[in-house]
Amino acid sequence: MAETVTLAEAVRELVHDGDTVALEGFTHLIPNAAGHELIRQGLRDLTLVRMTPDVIYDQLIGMGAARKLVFSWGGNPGVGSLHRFRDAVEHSWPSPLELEEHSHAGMAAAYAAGAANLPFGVLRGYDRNDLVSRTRVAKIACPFTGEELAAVPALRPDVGIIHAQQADREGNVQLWGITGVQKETVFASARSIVTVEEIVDKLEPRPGAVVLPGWVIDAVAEVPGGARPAYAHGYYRRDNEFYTAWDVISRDRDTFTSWIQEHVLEAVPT
Amino acid sequence: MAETVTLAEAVRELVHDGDTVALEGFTHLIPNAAGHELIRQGLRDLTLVRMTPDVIYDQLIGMGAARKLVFSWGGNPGVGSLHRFRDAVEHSWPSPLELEEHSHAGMAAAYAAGAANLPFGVLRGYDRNDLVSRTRVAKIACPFTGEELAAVPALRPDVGIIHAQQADREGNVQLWGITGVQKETVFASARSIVTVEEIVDKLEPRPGAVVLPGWVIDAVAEVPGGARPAYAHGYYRRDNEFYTAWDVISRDRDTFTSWIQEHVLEAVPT
Amino acid sequence: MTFTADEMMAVEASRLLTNGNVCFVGIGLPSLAANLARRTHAPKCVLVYESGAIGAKPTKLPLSIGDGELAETADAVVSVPEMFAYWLQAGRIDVGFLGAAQIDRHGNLNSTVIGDYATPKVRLPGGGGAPEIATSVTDVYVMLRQTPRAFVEQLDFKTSRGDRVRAVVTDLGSLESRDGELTLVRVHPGVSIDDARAATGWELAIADDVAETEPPTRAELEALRSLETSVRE
Amino acid sequence: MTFTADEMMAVEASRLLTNGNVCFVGIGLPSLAANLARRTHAPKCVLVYESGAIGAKPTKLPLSIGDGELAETADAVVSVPEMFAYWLQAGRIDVGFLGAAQIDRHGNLNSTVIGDYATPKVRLPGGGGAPEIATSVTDVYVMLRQTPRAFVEQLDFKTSRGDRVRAVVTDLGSLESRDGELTLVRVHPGVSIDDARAATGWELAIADDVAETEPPTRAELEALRSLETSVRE
Repeated sequence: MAETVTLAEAVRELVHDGDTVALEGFTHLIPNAAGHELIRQGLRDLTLVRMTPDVIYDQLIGMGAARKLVFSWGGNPGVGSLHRFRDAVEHSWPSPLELEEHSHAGMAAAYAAGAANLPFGVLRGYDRNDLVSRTRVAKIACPFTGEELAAVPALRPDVGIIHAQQADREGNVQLWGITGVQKETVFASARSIVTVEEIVDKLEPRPGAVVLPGWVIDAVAEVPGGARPAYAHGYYRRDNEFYTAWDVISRDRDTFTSWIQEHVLEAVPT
Repeated sequence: MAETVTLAEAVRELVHDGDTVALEGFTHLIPNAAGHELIRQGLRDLTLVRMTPDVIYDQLIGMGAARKLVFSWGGNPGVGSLHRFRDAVEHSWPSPLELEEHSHAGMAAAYAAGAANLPFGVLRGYDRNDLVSRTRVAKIACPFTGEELAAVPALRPDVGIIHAQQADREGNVQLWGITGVQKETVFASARSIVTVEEIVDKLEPRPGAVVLPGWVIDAVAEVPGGARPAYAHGYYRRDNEFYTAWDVISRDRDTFTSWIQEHVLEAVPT
Repeated sequence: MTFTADEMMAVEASRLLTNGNVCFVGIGLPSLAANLARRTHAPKCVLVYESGAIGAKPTKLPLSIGDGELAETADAVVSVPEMFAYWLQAGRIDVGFLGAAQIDRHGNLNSTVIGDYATPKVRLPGGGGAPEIATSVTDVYVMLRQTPRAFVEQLDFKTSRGDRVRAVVTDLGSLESRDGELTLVRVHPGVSIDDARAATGWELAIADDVAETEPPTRAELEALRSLETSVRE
Repeated sequence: MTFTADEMMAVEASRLLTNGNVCFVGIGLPSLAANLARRTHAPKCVLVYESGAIGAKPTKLPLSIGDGELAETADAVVSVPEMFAYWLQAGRIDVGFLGAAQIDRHGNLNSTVIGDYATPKVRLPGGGGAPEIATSVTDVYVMLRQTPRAFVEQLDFKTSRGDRVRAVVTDLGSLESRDGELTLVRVHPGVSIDDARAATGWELAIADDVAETEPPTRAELEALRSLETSVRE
């Protein structure tokens, strides 16, 4: 049953060094504030999981929080590369970063398998390309037709973290707009944290919404603006300028470190 | 791309003797009018597929339209048995009925596999019960953990038929309320027919709605009341009295036949 | 207040549910018991219907698992494939209430056929959700009327496994699973141990300390009757 | 009207789409071309974004595949797992537009690394949806600028297979797959066959009848420029 706590409390209680942590969001509703809290609490040796790691993962990687990245597309959407991610992979700065690389289809199937409590997912994919040797995939034959398909091991993070628009006072959560793989992230993970724009008296049903009852979530924290610089449908727009600015900030190790010092480490925790 | 036609035209064009046909609906939005049209057009040797065959399948079976039934629960919800179904299974009247019997979980996984264009689905199920010997299921080992699970062959009906509240003039369809396995039925089937309560100028987004773009559907037919005696959320209630009355009508072969004569065969086709 | 055996059965079954439970509810007696629990001692018990309604809070007793009011009052409505994969199979639901035509001493259930499968005496509706409910939830509770035709030495067909059946509530009393064998632990007021034994098709195991079921309270009975009336409106 | 090589590339790519197409759109050049097609000759072309937006009709050019306007204007928004399983894998999408850092003569693409995978010279973002787009749609169209560094004899990494690559549109011309080999079929105005040959890292196959690309019409150019302006608003 979801407890309503502060973000700092949620992270302190539910995330530990060495954990496998998924902060999901597909451009929309990216849990940026929660990522900053991971940095502030100095978490280390994390295996970070996300289909589309972007700026917040660049920051976590640049601060040396991650030992490994499980992903399918790592970039600054609409802008270009993630320079801290590149620096870690290309020059092991500040530390080496192990990669487990998927395709979107493979990683989505792995999340769905985790959410369904299956040990593996099946897809038509990883078909004679070089990813096959870089990811975790096995061939599996259909017991009825003999056709060969790809099997991927289920993703089962220790902690799933997402951002949503609203929760009610019982900890029921509602998100809408592009909802990506967020339901699967909560369901596949052993523990879960949801940050929300606001806690409301009653969740009004909305078209296209995903509702997560409080009893499938461990902690809910009210963090207005918790997705910034990403957007929260119905609350605020994407700060496209920040994404462009990040390209400059993140190119240089010192500029990056100063930025984190000022905007994350010295920022008032929520 | 969905063509807007009459129900009679849709059935004439898309359903043939010997086809595997799924008319889905989970209490809500059952395509009863479409089932009657199948009877009126005298279709034979059908393999009828539905998780929860109820009164309309009782009628099709009683009229000898079906060679085989693929199902997971066949009854008159809230009332009791389906007498025509029982008569076919117990006494081969009017003709023998082959059964392929699933559990709900197994059949849902089979539909989902069909919708995803996979030859099989995987579930934790069919665990040492007698259904295993009566359904199509195989053991499959997880290539990563060695754990044994159940594999079910994908359901791929020739024709999927569902009823929805609305379509727009482009053939885009919207249904809401309990939406069951209807999306999977359309997606798993080679051809599809959707009957709708009404054709509207614009589909207004609604909470909990499933939207099927016109380009995934073959035919849309406007059939107001097409789910009766089942209900259509937002349009009319379930005719519970009819379900109770059906228990009496269907007990006797002659009463049944007269009822069909009067209410289906001699009814004005839509 | 006087009460019938069926009322005692529904009330006693409802008492199995607690506020913390998430309960997968079949239609009929189980739905009656679960909705009664929500109106009496377990208002926070979460009801999940296999049609896709999660956290349904019906004001009337639904006649079928897909009644419209279930969707209207639910916290979330999901597709049937999602229900079985992401919710039931995933272990998010801890209690399942099942009915059946036959039960054996191990709690295995038959809701498929009476007689031989290929040439049945009675073709029943079939398993529906039961086979995987019986293996996916933590605790299975069974409700069925106790007769020698229902409580059988040998099932005609094993629709679902009994491993997780913790309790069976009948019109005569309550049985609990002890070392894998259903054991009579309570008889309803006015019922004797011998009555229960006579209504059982196998040599019924009897607990050392068979108690009498607490009769329905006035509040329980009133809530039950108001529920039963509501479905007919 | 004068135009740049990039504008010619976008316009020529947009011409590949027809009204009947359902097109899986990646961000960047492919999104530009697909949105241009919708504003010119193929207003009924259906755009599908991997973030879950089906039938998106953005009024501005989206900066990322998850822009809010995609959801607001879509016929339906689905989850990412559903998108890949029920829509892409199921074969409901017939055209895929891909970009890449490297391409070989068979249309195989690299968007993963330049150099060795373990010790790369340049770590690129990775495959994302491309590996399964390349094998699930009927026709793959590729857009990338033609240089010897991009058009290579040997890919550093094969991110996606080229079997279904039908056409490649570059800033110099168009290539089509003929017997599995990319073959130059058109050069853009002002570009020679030798220019294209020089920009290719392998011995480029040349069609017998290389034509000159139809220059952008005024309507195409105006629609393109209005789209490009819109993203910056």
